[in-house]
Amino acid sequence: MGFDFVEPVIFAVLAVGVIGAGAAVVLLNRITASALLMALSFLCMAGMFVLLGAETIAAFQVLIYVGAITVLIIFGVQFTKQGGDRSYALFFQKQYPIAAALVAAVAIPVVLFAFSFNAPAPQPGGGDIRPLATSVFTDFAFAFEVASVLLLAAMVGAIVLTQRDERVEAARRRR
Amino acid sequence: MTHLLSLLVVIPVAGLIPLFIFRRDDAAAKQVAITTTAVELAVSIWMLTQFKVGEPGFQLIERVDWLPSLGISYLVGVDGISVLLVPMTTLLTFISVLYSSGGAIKTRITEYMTAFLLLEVGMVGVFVALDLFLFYIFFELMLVPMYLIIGIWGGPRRIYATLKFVLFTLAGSLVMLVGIVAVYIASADASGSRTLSLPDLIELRGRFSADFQFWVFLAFALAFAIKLPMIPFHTWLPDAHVEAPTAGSIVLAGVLLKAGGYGFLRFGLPLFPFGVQAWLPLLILLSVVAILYGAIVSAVQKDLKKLVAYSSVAHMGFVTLGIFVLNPQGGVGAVLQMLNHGFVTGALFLLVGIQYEKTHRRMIADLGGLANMWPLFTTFFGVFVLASLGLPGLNGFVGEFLVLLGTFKFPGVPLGGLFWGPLAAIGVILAAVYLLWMFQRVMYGPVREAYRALPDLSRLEIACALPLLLLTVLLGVLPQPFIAYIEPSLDRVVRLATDPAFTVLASR
Amino acid sequence: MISLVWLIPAFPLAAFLINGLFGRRWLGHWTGVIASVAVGLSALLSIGVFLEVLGGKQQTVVGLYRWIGVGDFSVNVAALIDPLSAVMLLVVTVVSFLIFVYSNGYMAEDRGLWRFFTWMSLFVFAMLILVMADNYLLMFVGWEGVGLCSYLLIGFWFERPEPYLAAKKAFVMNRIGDWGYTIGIITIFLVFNSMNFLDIFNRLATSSMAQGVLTIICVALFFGATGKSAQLPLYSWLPDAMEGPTPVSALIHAATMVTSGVYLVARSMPLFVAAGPSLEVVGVVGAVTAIFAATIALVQFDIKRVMAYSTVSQLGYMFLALGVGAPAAAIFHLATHAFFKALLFLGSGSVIHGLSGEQDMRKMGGLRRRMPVTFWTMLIAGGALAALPPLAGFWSKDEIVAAAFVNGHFVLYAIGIITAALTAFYITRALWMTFYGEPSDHHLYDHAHESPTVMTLPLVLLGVGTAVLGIAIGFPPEQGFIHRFLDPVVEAAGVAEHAPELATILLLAVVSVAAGVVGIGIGVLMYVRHRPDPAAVARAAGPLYRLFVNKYYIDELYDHRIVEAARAIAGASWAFDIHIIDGLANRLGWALAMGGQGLRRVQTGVVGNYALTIMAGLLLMLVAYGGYAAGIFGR
Amino acid sequence: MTDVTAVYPEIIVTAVAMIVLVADAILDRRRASPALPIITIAGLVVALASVFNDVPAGQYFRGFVTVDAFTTFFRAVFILLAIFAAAVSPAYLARRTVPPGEYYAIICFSTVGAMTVALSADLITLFIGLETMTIPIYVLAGIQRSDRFANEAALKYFLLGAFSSALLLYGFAWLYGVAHATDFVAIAKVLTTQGIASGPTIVALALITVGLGFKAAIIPFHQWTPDAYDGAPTPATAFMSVGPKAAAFAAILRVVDGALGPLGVDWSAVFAVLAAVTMTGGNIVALAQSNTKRMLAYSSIAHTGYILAAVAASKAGASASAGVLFYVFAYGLMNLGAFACLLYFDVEGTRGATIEEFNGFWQRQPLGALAFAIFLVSLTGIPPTVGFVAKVFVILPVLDAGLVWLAVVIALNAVLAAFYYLRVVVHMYMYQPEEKVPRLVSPRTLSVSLGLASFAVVLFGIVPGSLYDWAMAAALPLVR
Amino acid sequence: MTVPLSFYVAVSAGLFFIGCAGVLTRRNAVVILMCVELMLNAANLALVAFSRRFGAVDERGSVFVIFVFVIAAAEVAVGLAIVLSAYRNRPVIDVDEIHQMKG
Repeated sequence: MGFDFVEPVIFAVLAVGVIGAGAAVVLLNRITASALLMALSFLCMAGMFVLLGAETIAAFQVLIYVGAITVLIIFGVQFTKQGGDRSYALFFQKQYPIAAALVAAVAIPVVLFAFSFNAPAPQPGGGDIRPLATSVFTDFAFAFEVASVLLLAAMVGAIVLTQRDERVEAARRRR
Repeated sequence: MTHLLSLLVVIPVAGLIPLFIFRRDDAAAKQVAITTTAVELAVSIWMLTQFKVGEPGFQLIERVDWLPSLGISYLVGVDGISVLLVPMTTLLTFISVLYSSGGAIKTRITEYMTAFLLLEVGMVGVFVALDLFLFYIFFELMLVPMYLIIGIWGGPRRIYATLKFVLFTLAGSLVMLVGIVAVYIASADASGSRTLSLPDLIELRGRFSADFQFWVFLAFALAFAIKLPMIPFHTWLPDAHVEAPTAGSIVLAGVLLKAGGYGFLRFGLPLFPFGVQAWLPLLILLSVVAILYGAIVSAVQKDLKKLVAYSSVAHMGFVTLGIFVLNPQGGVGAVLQMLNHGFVTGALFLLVGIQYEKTHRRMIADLGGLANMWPLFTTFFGVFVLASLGLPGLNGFVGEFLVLLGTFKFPGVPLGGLFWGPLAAIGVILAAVYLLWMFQRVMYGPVREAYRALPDLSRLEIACALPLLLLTVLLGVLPQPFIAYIEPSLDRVVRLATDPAFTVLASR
Repeated sequence: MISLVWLIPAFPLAAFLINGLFGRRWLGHWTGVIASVAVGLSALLSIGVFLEVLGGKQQTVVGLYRWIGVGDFSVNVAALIDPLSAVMLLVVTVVSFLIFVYSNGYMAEDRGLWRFFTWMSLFVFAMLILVMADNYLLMFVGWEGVGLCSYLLIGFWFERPEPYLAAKKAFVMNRIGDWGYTIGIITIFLVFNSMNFLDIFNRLATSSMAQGVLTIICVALFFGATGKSAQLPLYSWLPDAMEGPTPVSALIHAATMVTSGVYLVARSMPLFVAAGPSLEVVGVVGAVTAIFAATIALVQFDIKRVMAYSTVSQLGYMFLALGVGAPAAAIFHLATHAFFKALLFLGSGSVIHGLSGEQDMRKMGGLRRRMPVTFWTMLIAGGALAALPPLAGFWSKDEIVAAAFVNGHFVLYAIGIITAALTAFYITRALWMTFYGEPSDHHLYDHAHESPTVMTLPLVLLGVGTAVLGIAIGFPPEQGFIHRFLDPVVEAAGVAEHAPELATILLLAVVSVAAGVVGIGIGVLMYVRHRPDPAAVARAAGPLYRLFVNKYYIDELYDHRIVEAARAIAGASWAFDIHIIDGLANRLGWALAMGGQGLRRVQTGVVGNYALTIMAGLLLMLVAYGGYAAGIFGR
Repeated sequence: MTDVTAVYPEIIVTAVAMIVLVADAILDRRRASPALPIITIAGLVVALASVFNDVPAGQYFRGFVTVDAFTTFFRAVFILLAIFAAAVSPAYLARRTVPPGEYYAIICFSTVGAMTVALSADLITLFIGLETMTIPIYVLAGIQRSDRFANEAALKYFLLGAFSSALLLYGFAWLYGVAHATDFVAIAKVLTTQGIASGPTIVALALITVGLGFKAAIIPFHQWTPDAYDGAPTPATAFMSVGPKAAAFAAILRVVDGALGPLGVDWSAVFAVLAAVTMTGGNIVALAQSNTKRMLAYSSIAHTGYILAAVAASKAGASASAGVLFYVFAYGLMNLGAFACLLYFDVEGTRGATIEEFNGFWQRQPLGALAFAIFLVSLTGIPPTVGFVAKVFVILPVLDAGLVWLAVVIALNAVLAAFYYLRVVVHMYMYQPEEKVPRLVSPRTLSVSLGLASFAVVLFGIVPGSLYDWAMAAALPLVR
Repeated sequence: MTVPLSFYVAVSAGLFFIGCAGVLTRRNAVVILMCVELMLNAANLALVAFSRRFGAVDERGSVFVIFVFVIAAAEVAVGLAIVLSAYRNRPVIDVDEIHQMKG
């Protein structure tokens, strides 16, 4: 099939996007911006999934992360904003030198180890929806059910934590 | 197949039920406790009669599978060494309860009696258990009730004292627990079946390698040395005794300390001959040091109870010395010394407690001239003091002399009996010094006005002290029947401990 | 009769129990009667036993039961009746009986009467056990028993500090001696594998023993004897013991208990003989003690202390006798001394009683008119002490010094003679200051009165004994009855008894009598003629006098220096106990608590820090696993 | 259809949660508060019964669900703990206006998650189970909304929990990358041939250790524990302190013992050190605590150390895992009980009583004091209590595996622990109550359940045989 | 040519540790939450990469990712709820201001 520069180039671009956006999330100090950059990173990630031939996953990625989670988080940001955004960028944090050193110390060997994964010859990609579905609904049927229980529990939890408590509210108003 | 020993273990537990029923009624609680301990005493004496004197092995054995999958069983039995300690325990418990019911204890009677009954279970159990696991459980079972007795009904610094007591004891016994498990593992045979029953372990102790014994014996020795206590693990004793209520001191000195010496004889010597040989020099040294050091320190005590406590250290020094010279005389002497110390020191604590109840003073300097007002008290106290300083004709002498004899015969490491014997004998002089000093300071001299009105011993108090007095004289004048109980089993233990097979093992 | 020998101690024991249990409440003065009767009965019995032994029953063992037996070690409660013990039985019971009778009068007013007779009975019991025992261990029971009773009786008046301090001193010093005794008998067991006298002596006769260990044994035993019999270095308790009632001093600290050391050595004579050098030790110690105590007695003013030191000195004579290998002489002197010294004590007791408690001789004088019986009896006893023929003391003491001379111990002989002179001097001085001259304290003098019959009668009896005993059993010298009677014992010991010819005996007798006379002479000169005047002599003697008065500063040494040192050591070790041993334990707890407080700081409550810790943990894990994989930590 | 029967317990517990939620919705508060706990407990009892209906042991859902003695044991433990937790809660919830329906439902959800961990046969199911167990617990910690301590507890627990599960997930990812498989058996097979000698394996192992170590509160991944336990409402703490820990050890046994078994040589050495550090650290800091609730929190860290010691002794074979199981059971019983004893106090907020406030407790609440004393003695490890037996069954494999030093460390730590546990007893029994001590409440359900629990503690201390045999049977499937 | 597996893994590792750094250093609870999401994504990338780049396509990794989506969603929901309820009682969002409990 001859030389094919397309994939490496796309990969490079996406990689830059993922890493760069991720780094920006950590480094920037405006929370809203961080949230949006996080979404960007998620998008690039979806691209990578496509590149890996996992279109279904990519789709889910866009739906759930970019759709649901980012929105949730932005809501969260809005709700908690009126305390004044006193969050600072990385270099104003107290323990950043130690943290940076530690992370570096762990990251460098791990990244190096990462390169020791060697893959055999690439496989023809092809749709992954069918095997995925069969697998989820046969092998992992039970896990799937449990996952649904988890979602239910999360829902209940979110409700119970956020629903307004009449008496407490009343007390606050009286003050 | 009799169930006497189980009966002995169960009776106090059974006593708890009526105690619980009458928990609102102090008088009834006292009655229940006294009756229970009395029955226990009677049964233990009956047990004494059922025992066949002259047979070295264990008797009245009972065995019930307990943890069958682990080869651990409820196994109880007595031999000549333990058969006398059990009645001693029951007697002292009975006396303690009897005395406590006389108004020495004013608050929370029911809890108090409950604690004592539980304590009795533990104490009796320790002396009859033949399975190491069972033994350990009883060994620890003694701990909690005594912890409560000191902590709740004790003196001003009771909290410090009781925590110290518990922590010291636990430190030792938990290390011993590791040792027990190690023995359990080492007892595995080809088929992997393991056991903790003492008789079986004695059979298969050949599987214990030399350095295994070296370490495991150390683990056991630590627990027993703290319990005894041996120097330098003795410092919990004075505090515990000073703060404990009278009855607590009686049982603590009379029985709990014995568990240590008994443990050495029952498990240390038969199971780890090489370990014993290896640690012998240190143990002998510590024993002699305890004898002298304990006496010297007693000589400068200002507190009556503390003085008696430190004297216990010295006396228990004789016990360990007798055990570790590894010959019949020493061993029999040690066991007798345990009995004697039980009766005499128990009685001393009883009398000191009575004295304190009357005068509310325990500092020797505050006392004096009691002999004039309390001829009876003086007589009792005098006899026990004399027994404690080893006057021939009273029981203290027999034990100490046999121990000394054994020590002189002690062949070996590092310096031999002719060095240690005379050294230990000095302890007898010192005992005379501090005990007579104490006696005269407390009893002699002019009568203090403050104490003039105080009454002499009451009937109850006499009833408590008299049995001990009689035993003190009996054991001094006619010790042979008791020795007849002890000797065969003790010979066996000594022979197990000096088994030549293990010098071979040592060389390997 | 011998089969009934156990009745002899049984009576006093019974008296002890009866008086002890019922004395305080019900018996009152009857306690004295009971005790006296009991001892009287045992006295009769022991006379019977004595006669039977005389009739040829040389050695009888009367067993009672097995006392202690473990393995090869076995000791019975059994009595060995042979001439030696027979004599002792006789002396003990008879003298005790007389003193008991005397005490009925002397102690009559004391509210502790019942206690007195209880303990006295117990004492007699213990003393009899000591004498009758057929083995060292049972002997030890009596040995300690008498010690105990002496403790109780010295401290009889325990409201005052002096008596009970003296009592404790006595007991502790005895205990120190007993240390030697214990070591001795245990070593005996190691060597002979028995503690029974007869077994030991048989083995000694049959098999040869190592000299060294025997010497150790004997020295140890003798150390025990010095404690009991108040010899150097353990003598100093005896003078203090005079704090006890006088009958006690007479019975325990003159006649019986203090002689048990002598009895021990006499009993063990075979051992001592077999172990050569030890006898020398005994002799030398005895001699030195004799002269040492005599010199102190020269300058005492308390009448009882004079007697006390004289007792120490006389006991020294007995050991001297044993040391030069004349056990018979020793026992002989023991017997006579029991009589005349008891008499002296009772006499001085009677004086004190008459002077309602005064003991200082400087306050006495001229009492011979007031209390004639006492005077005459004490005069006899004094003569005996000064060894004037034909009184008892003469025969026995003469034999001792003679034996020393004959067996070639000339130094000891010299000491003996000098001591004899000193003895004569101080007894003369004492008697004179008490009975002659002008009453120095008229108030006392006017109230002085002779004691009641119950007290004087024993005096008279003892006086008779003192007068005749010596000539009765000690004549002719070296072949007297007592010798023939004790011969078996002596031979068993294998002592070399070469009887000197008559000439030497007479010569020696003359010398020793001369010494006595000289002593008396000087005494009379100084205290009757006042030239030289005692005070002047004292001044002239200067330091020597002070040395005597302060008893060679030995009490100083014992009661202060050594005691203080001991206190210091004990205090130090207690401090060590609290601060080092206990301190370590407590510090450990403290350290742990501090460690807990320190570690709490790590728990900052800030999420970021917690996450940081987790990350650090991750790094650690990587290092650890990597290390293991690379085999850095070994596998 | 057998697949479904195999997971009846999980289904029933889920159903219970649903029913409780519905009942809470339809009943009004006054009738709900007594009804809900009864419904919950009844349902859970049914579930417990269904655990023992004999499903043939083996693989279900095409081998992605394992039902064996191990599963059964843990299912039973989890359900028992849930029942216990539900029984001690009602009075507190009523007092503090905590929404009861959600509370019980969440406990049930979390239990389902825990059970899923126990029956999982592969990484995916296990991870789902872990999260299903944990996420409800975050809610539980913060469920007393109006209380700042509860908020803080929930926030800290959540943030760190999420962080650590991310680490764990990444570890799983790499393990998947190394072994090309997610089910434990296959992973084990691969690792047997491969060994640890590759970088990625090390990374995976480290990340998994951290992730699971966090859930089990192993030092140095423990720091969330005291704050979360301290701030959470006390009944929630009681459940938090045992349920998740038990599940964490179930996971550790499944993953580390099972999948990573071939690497035992490497991790057991590290785990031994971690165990020693954990028990010692927990005890030493507990010494310095004055608030009983926080003290118990630290002590629970120490107990993690003891359990971990048994894990580290895996060389000893089945007896090691059996020791873990037995200790987990004993720990759950006594620790939940101990925390529940704090419920007698009506102190401000969610904090526990200070040690002084326990003065004279024996007078004011005799049976409560007795129960607490029994739990404390058992936690100390003094016979005749289940705590003592559990320690023995930990020391046994530890010595069997030749880790003598670790056994000694365990023993000495027990002494350390004795100090602060018995200090509480001292205050309960040996001091007179002070003037101003917090008000006491004595709800019946609490007393009854504590009575039963303390009785069980003593009973299993005297006759542990059958329980241990069960634990042994449950441990056998793990050893291959 | 196709991009080798190791590159994907390396990228995921990079993203993962960036997330870690964020968690360790940021103070805003919500931002920390974001960083955690980044870490989860990193894990996803690794999983997918492995699942697609093994010899034969192995969908388990992808399945895992699906479940991670679920978990992430639940986590975010609960997390934000917790943040909000805390914020309602005490309007502070910086986690290092929140340390009433310590020691």
